[in-house]
Amino acid sequence: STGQGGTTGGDPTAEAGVALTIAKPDGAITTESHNPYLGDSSASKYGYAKVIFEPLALVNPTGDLGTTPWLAESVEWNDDYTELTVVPRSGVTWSDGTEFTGDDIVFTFDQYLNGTLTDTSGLNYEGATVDGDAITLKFADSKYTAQSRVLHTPIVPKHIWENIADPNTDPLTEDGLAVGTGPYVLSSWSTESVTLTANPDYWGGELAVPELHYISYGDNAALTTALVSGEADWAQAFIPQIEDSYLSADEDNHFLASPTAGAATLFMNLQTKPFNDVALREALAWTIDRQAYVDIAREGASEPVWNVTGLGSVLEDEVIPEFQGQEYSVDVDKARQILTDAGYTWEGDALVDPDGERVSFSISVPAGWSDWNTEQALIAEELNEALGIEVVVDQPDWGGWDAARQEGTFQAIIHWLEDTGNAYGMYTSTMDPKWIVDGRAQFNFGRFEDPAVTEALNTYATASSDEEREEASAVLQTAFAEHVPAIPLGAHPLLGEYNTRNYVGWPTEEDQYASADPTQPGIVQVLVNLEPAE
Amino acid sequence: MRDALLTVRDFSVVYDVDPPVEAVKNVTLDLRRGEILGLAGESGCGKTTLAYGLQRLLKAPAVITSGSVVFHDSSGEDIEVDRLDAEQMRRFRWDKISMVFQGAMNALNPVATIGSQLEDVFEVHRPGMSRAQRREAVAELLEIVKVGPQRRRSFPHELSGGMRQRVMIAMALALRPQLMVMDEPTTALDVLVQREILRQISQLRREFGFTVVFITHDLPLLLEISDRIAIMREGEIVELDTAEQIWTNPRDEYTRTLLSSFPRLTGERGVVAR
Amino acid sequence: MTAVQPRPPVEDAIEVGTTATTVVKGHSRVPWRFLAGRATFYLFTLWAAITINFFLPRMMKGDAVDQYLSRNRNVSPEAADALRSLLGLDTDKSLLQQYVEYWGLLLRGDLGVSLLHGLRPVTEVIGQALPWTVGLVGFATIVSFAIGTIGGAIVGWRRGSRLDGLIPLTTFLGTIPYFWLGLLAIALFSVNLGWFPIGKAYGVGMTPEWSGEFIGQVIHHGALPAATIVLASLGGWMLGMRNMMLTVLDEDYVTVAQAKGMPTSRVLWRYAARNAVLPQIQSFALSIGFIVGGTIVMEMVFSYPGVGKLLLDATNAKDYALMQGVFLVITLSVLVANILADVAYAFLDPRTRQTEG
Amino acid sequence: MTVLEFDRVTKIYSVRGAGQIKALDDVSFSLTSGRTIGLVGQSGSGKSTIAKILTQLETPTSGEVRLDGEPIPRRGAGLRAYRQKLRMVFQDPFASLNPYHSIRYHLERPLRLHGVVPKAEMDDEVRRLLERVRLQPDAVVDRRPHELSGGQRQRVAIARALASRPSLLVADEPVSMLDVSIRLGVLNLLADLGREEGLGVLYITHDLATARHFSDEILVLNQGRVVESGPADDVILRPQDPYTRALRAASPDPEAHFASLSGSDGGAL
Amino acid sequence: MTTDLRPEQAPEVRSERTSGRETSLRGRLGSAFAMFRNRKSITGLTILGFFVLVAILADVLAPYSPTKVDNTARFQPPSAEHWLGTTHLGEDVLSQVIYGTRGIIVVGFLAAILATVIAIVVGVVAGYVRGWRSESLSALTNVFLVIPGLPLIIIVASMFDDPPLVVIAAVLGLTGWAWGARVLRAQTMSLRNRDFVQAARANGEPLRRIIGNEMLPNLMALIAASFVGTVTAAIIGLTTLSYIGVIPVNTYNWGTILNWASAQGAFRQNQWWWFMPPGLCIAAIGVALSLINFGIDEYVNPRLRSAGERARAMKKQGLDVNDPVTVVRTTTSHQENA
Ligand SMILES: Nc1ncnc2c1ncn2[C@@H]1O[C@H](COP(=O)(O)OP(=O)(O)OP(=O)(O)O)[C@@H](O)[C@H]1O
Ligand SMILES: Nc1ncnc2c1ncn2[C@@H]1O[C@H](COP(=O)(O)OP(=O)(O)OP(=O)(O)O)[C@@H](O)[C@H]1O
Ligand SMILES: [Mg+2]
Ligand SMILES: [Mg+2]
Repeated sequence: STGQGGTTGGDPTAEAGVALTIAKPDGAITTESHNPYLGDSSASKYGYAKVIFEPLALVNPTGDLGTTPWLAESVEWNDDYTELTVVPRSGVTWSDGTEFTGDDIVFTFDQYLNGTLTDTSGLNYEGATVDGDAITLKFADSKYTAQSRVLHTPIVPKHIWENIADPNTDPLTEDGLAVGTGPYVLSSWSTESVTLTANPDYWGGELAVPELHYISYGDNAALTTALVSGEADWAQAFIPQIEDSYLSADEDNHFLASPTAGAATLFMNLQTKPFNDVALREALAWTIDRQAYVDIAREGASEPVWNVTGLGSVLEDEVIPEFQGQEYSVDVDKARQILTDAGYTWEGDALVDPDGERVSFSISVPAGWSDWNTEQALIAEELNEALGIEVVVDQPDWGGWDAARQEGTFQAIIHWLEDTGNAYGMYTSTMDPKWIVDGRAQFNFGRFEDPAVTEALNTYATASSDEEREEASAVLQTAFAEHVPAIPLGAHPLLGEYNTRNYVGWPTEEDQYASADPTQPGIVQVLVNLEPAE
Repeated sequence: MRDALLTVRDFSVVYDVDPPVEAVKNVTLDLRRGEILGLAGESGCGKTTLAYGLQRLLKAPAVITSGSVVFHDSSGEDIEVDRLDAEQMRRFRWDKISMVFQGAMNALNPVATIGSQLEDVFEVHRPGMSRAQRREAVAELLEIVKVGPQRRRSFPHELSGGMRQRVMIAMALALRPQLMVMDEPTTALDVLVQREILRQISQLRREFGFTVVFITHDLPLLLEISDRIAIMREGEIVELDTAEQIWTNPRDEYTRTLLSSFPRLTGERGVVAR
Repeated sequence: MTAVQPRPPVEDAIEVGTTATTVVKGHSRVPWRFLAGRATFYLFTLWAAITINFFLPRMMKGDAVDQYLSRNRNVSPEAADALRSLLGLDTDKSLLQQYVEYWGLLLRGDLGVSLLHGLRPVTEVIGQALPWTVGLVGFATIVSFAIGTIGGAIVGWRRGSRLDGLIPLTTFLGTIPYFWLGLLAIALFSVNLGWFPIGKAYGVGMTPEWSGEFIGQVIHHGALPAATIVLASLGGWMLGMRNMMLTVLDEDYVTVAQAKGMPTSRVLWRYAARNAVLPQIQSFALSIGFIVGGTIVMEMVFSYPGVGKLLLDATNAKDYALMQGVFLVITLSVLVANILADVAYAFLDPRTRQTEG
Repeated sequence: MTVLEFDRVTKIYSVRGAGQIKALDDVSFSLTSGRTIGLVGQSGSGKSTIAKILTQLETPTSGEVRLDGEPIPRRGAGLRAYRQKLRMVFQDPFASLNPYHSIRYHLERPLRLHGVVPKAEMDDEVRRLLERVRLQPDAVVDRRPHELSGGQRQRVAIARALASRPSLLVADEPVSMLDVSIRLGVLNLLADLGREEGLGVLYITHDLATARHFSDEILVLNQGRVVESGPADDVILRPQDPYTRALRAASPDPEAHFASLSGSDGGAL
Repeated sequence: MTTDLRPEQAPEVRSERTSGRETSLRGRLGSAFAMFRNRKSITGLTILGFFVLVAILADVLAPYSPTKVDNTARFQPPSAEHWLGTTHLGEDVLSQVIYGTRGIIVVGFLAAILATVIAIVVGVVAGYVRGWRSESLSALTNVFLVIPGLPLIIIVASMFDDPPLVVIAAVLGLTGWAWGARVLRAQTMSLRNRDFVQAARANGEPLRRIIGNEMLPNLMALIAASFVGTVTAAIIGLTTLSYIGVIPVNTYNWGTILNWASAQGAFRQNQWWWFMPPGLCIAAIGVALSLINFGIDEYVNPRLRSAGERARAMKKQGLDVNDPVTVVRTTTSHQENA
């Protein structure tokens, strides 16, 4: 047993009442700030903001993608998703003993209204109306594609926050400020770890885990070492060779990768050669081995995306019948045929485009993103081998990569998608011109533009009926399959490594009521669900 | 004449390198109590080696290959220097024989005050002395060599070459040894300062009655100050006689060459004539 | 500067000693002019370094908001403008204006806020990390210096003995990449043997306090990183000292000390080592200055809080204020170390007190 | 016939922390070809400073140096021509030869710089120079300084100074580092050159005996001032200035010593 | 006028050994590299030469392309096909190490050449000139001593889409010259007043010749030492930067191999074939460079060389260098000892 500060360490026997250590690989987090709204506060970096401040409802980013009301007893959207009606949960108290009421919800959202809180989630909140118990929050546009952004807004106590001058940045480090409704309350904060203890008056009932430790290691390797040795219990980490290095180290060690609607996607610059030719993009789609991405680059922690619509397994239901089962596969002959038909030839092994130029491009991923760096190598090898395309592996620093993707000076990059919890994310990220402002792209890096598609995207986002949305979706899916504006590789997974030495009740492959990622809002669901192990 | 202080018999030193250098070959020498013995010879002939060798100060690869050195202490005891072990040798040094080294700048520890370097000697060899007594002794020594006790706190570099040399002499005097070996104590100095220091040494010798071995290759100087002169060449003493005899009646060929190599200061122009 | 001193006629040439030209005596003990010169020199260096540190980061591609968005993917990219104003990056002041303002703030001790650390003041962010860096790396450097110097003195003194083998050994340890050493040390001592924790400055759930337990933890956690730093840097000190010893041992004053009948230990430490250590002091000062910046790898490998990782992260995140802050600390510490070295050297080597050039 | 005049030269050095040092104070003399001037004085009296001013390594604070009545050019071809006419042998033969270069290089450089002989004759000229200082060319020409003895080096330094066929030579303690027995050989060589080729020599030393024997005239320098000057024998045998007398008294003179001795044992000590 | 004074016996020109005197060019070259002519330097140069050869001949020597992916042979321990096993992508570690030598050698040497050239120019000039010019050059040196190299490298690297090795070398060189310049300045200042430099001036040599022909050769050993030191620093810098991921990891060098190995958990999984070879190669080249430096040190200061050897040689003869008392070994006692 390492036996530090009450961690469970590698104790062979299950022990109830021991603390749970949640770890991150972000280096020392040495500056104290419990502000849940600030992405780089220690509370957000560690993720402990999520166990102090609770949201109205929890949207499962995986599994059934369902919504579980949380601080609200019920949540209900109007048809066009511009209004949200919630009924605050009763019997909830803030951890300083004050009662939680609808006022707190209204106050929380009104902070966006009067500008004291920066609208980093792009909510465009317009005000609330209270009708008895029910509170209706109004938004300027449809929130269909941003439901979780609304629902996951941390609710803060009015009686404290009304005295906070700048809710954007206030660190809440003074006594009695870090007050929430959540299952745990802050106990001690140091540069090396943060300790939270169970909230005895938690509305969700008694908690099995009496104490949480949050800790951050220097890098992934150090975190893995800590997980393997039992110094840390729960983490969201990409562990290479996870089977050998983590799972087989202890039979209580578990790993869960939950696919989400987002996906790691190969974006191609559609504006310039060689990717201004759809035939080449299609050929790539028939050549790149998504399974290899999942197996090798992601060590199995993902799910391949094969469908021609680009939609992954969690969005299977959204695929229109026409495309159900229409899947890409690694079919080099087909790819070569597509190229031949489009006028490509081969000079020896090298692919030559109809203009007589050798086909080559560079694929760019920031240095140090090792899974995608690996995928770069894989793609380069596959395309060279199968099609005779020379792929230059480019690993700039983040700034260079960022500039290239925004300014459209790249040829190909691997990038994530905006996750909206539905098909919209995929298509807006790859085909929506709205992301390009002043020539700089926040998404749609390849700069796809097709008025019909743009309209369908708008329709999807603002539709007031499912039929309307499905129609739009069909347009989008068809356009995607036809134009191949991007090639999704594998679903973006939410990872979680945990052990069942002391506690059981974790999300599993079969029961993904939440992801196993401790940095997600769903952590409270998991904590509530945990029980002492036998 | 006077009784013997040091008897050197068949003394040889070899630098055990490849090939071995026989720096001192079979030197036999009697040093009388109270005399000044001048040791001259061209550079590299083994003067320093002989002087260091007498009190076994040479470090490896030097090896004494033959001979004996016997020190006749004033207490009447005869000390066979080549039989002493390291600890006995350590006690013997400076107490009985002290040295004034060639370059005074390099012979003094540059980072310690001259006072502390002088006190060092008492601390080690006269452990019974109190701190105050040591201070006093140091002050007295500095007074004797005319550096002045107020210079106790000076560092070597703060003193002129002549003063440094005097500090070395003070150090050599500290324990009132019976023999002082002076290895080219004045060559780096100005003629005037050189003269002044020689005058002081002569005065001190009169006071304390120690014996001096004076090494230099400046033959004119040696002729003036020594009782007896030994001329060395290639590790051997080729001639050993009184200064006057050497001057008037050099027997060795090499001695004659040396004597004919300096021009006259006075008289007719030309090389010195005897 | 004093005027040419008329030289009084010298009566007795002998009294004058070797210096026939009398140096004007009694000039002030404190060389003000020299000190002023040094001060100007250091101030210039400080100014230049700070200026470079201001402009360099601003030449990087990309900006802090894009970085922020990539770190916080739950933040909507549509909110970029809002963020820009939140982080104070929406100003359209010219670089020169910003530079002037930066100096104004700097002189008031205001280093700005760190974007990367929840908009907390940079002084606070650095203040949290600096003690650990200085504590651990400073301690390790001192230990390494002490062991290396003492060891080098002994190796130099006992040249030709079996101890000579220490030199190639420590050199080898110094040339293998530090992270390699660190990772292997963790694999062996923390994972396999379990003697030391895998990293961090102290245990989980501890809060810093002056208690035996806490201090014990800090020592326990610091032992492995400190030991690896010492191992990796020992070679340089040892070699330097040994080489100086070999030079010094041939000096006359060492022979004189032996002729004076000094015991061996006294000759070794008071005469030989005392002189040989002088050049080490200069290098030591410089290495003290580099402590602050030079430990990124250690901090990563051992998950140790410190300034190095802070700088790396700040650079990656384009957190200008924090970068400048860390730069400033590094610059200041190098300069202070240099000044201290000047002083220490002057203190330890009386010769330099006079003939500084 | 070349005449070098040193006219009322004063040189002040500024030393950090030590104020100013007057190394030369109103010094005048003139050096003519074919004659040797001995410059004596103890350490630090300013002898080398005179040499450095003559060779334009230092500029005088006040006063002037004239060659045949003309002031010495500060730069350019004029200075080069001057440097060809007046050469210097440095005080320390161990330091004044570049350890990295061969003897040949050391001798060829002035030959080339001053275009003394055509390229084809370079080799012969180098040999001639070495022979002149009585070194065997074959034995030394391709060696480097550290492979020579002090005496040999001293001669190379002299050969180098003679290479450009100067009419004046400043020899700064050319024998101070040498053994008594080698000293004389070097000095004799200089004397020969003066006699045979009309070389004017400024012989700097603090050894009164050799100064007397090798110079026509002697200048005694004390603390940057000329305290006495005149024909060699006059200055040495009948010194007027107390400082010169002190110097003389301090120089060992075995002849006088033994002459005054009546055979008793009392040494000077 | 002067009396001819001839000693009775003219001092003879000592006959010194004239062992195979070198003739100009070869001899010059030989003497220019004299500092490398000892056992340590030669060993170091041999090891270094080996790596240089490997770098040059990488194409010939490497059995595979360093990026040749083989999904069927991942994490293979050493075998006949893959002498040093394979990576997580089935790449051949040996080939990576061989190709990785290139980056190391190119960056190490380019950076060192650049740093040394700047150090020479700034250091020697600062040492030779006086007054404000010298002071400002040394202030410049100090500023560069103070600037942290790492951010500079990141910043400069970020200005290029795909920073080539040359750029990385340039930045490492730019941040690494200050130390050498400092040392050279001090040494030049002491050389400046040496007689042979003065003699060259009195000779009428032009300034560039004085610096180039008189001073530089004497600074050679120092320059070589500083060069070797910079190579070491650049190599360690490059591998460290690659390891922490600041430098793109697609240009293979030993640091990137280690980066991959560490990122893929090779250290935890004891996949020694992956992380040992690059680590040992770095250590080997580091040791080679320090051996060369030892050699140069010993050339500059022969005491360093002889001290240990002499002492050991003496030990064999029963002598101890530190014995404060001269050993007496008369024939009889010697026999007793033996
Ligand atoms: N450590 C050593 N190893 C080998 N040979 C040595 C060593 N020390 C001195 N020698 C040799 O021993 C001989 C005598 O040297 P020593 O120093 O005694 O001469 P010296 O007469 O004092 O000369 P000087 O007048 O130059 O001081 C010389 O030939 C010298 O080269
Ligand atoms: N560059 C310099 N800067 C400052 N002072 C100097 C400089 N050169 C010489 N001096 C001083 O000028 C005075 C005369 O020096 P100089 O070298 O001319 O003496 P010298 O007679 O040649 O002595 P020595 O016999 O020791 O060679 C000395 O006090 C010396 O310290
Ligand atoms: Mg000697
Ligand atoms: Mg002089």
